[in-house]
Amino acid sequence: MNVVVKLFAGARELVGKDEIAVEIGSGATIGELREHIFRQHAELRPLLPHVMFAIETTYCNEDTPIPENAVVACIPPVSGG
Amino acid sequence: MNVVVKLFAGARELVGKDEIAVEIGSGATIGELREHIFRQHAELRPLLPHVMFAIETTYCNEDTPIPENAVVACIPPVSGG
Amino acid sequence: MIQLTDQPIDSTSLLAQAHSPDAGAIVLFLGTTRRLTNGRETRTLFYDAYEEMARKELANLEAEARERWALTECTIVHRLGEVPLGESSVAIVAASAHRRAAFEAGQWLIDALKERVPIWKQEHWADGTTDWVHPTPVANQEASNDN
Amino acid sequence: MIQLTDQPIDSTSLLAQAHSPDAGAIVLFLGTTRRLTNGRETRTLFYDAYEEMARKELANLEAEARERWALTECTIVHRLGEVPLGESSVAIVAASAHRRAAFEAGQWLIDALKERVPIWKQEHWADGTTDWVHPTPVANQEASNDN
Repeated sequence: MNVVVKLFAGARELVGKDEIAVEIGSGATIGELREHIFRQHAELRPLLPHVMFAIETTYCNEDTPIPENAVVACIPPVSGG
Repeated sequence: MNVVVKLFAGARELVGKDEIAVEIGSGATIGELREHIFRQHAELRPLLPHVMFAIETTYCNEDTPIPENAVVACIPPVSGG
Repeated sequence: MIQLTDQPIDSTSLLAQAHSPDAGAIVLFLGTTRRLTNGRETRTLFYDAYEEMARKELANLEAEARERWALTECTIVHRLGEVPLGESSVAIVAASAHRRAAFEAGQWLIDALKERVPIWKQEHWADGTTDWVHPTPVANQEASNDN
Repeated sequence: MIQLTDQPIDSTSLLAQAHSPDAGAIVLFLGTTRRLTNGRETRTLFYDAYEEMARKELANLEAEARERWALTECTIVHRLGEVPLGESSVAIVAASAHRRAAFEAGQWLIDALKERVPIWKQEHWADGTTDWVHPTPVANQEASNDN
């Protein structure tokens, strides 16, 4: 399946785009998504170990499976306040 | 010597006056002043164990001697804020 | 800055004075007159002070706070006379480069003010009676309109 | 109440909403843009958010704070876009019958916001360079314009 991942802040700046599309096996987990991004986007490698992922605006774990057509977001360490 | 003691809040209300005059030996301490007030002003007895005294706007101890013509104040437990 | 006033406290202007490119964190504390104390209803509060000494003690608190924390602003204002329901009797502003110092100083200042500064509140209960509030170790402080 | 806004934060109206005969203590925290960070000069800050998720996380913080403390008011406002020197990026109001709850809730809310809410600041340094701020365990948080 094709997963579109929203990018913010430093991640968006490193890639130069608001989102990236990742082709990944149906039912793949967030951990597998992270590995795919690591391989396909060398520019994100310095930040990637520190990012969280959210599915449908909820933080999730490495072993959370990604539903078909889910809204996935890459959340670099936050710095609001 | 004659010591004038300023009264505030509940102490003033109990006595019905802004200040009281206490005749006390020259060089007497705050502790002796407290005893004199205890004997002469029965209406203050419920509050007196809890009050502090100040000389020239500075809190002082029981053994502080009272200078001649000092401004002495009786400070009931405070409740500002 | 410390102040005793018989006018309503203008927290907007106190905050304006605390805004600065050297501050990163501003904490404002307002103590306000509450209607209910353990189910008993307050009509209004009056505050009295030994003004000369209260000003000195407030200035001591400001000096001690500025010594303990790196504050870009430290303000204590206490209102005297009547302070109606919902209005502020005291305002404290502590500003610093970082929030930890601003919060710590703000809390310490209101705690120390309530221990040391010769100011007293008089409860005017809805039932028409009045009480000067003199917290003692045995008395439950929550039995007075304490915030 | 929670809000994301691209306008200056009006702390006066936030405080007005918190005044109530049921409150006894109101704590306002303002996080403001500071000029100097470890000797390095900031020209201005920009804030970006994953807005939909940030609103949800802020609402979660309000709900959790109201569950943990008896608050008569709980407000979190975060400004997005440019926040010039000395202006506020975030305002938190916690009001309660007693001051301990108001201070604790206020501190907890800003700490939790800085851990969880998907908002990011971009440093615009006086030397013309820019940095997105992404605090990591190794990085010194004080190296960013953190309050």
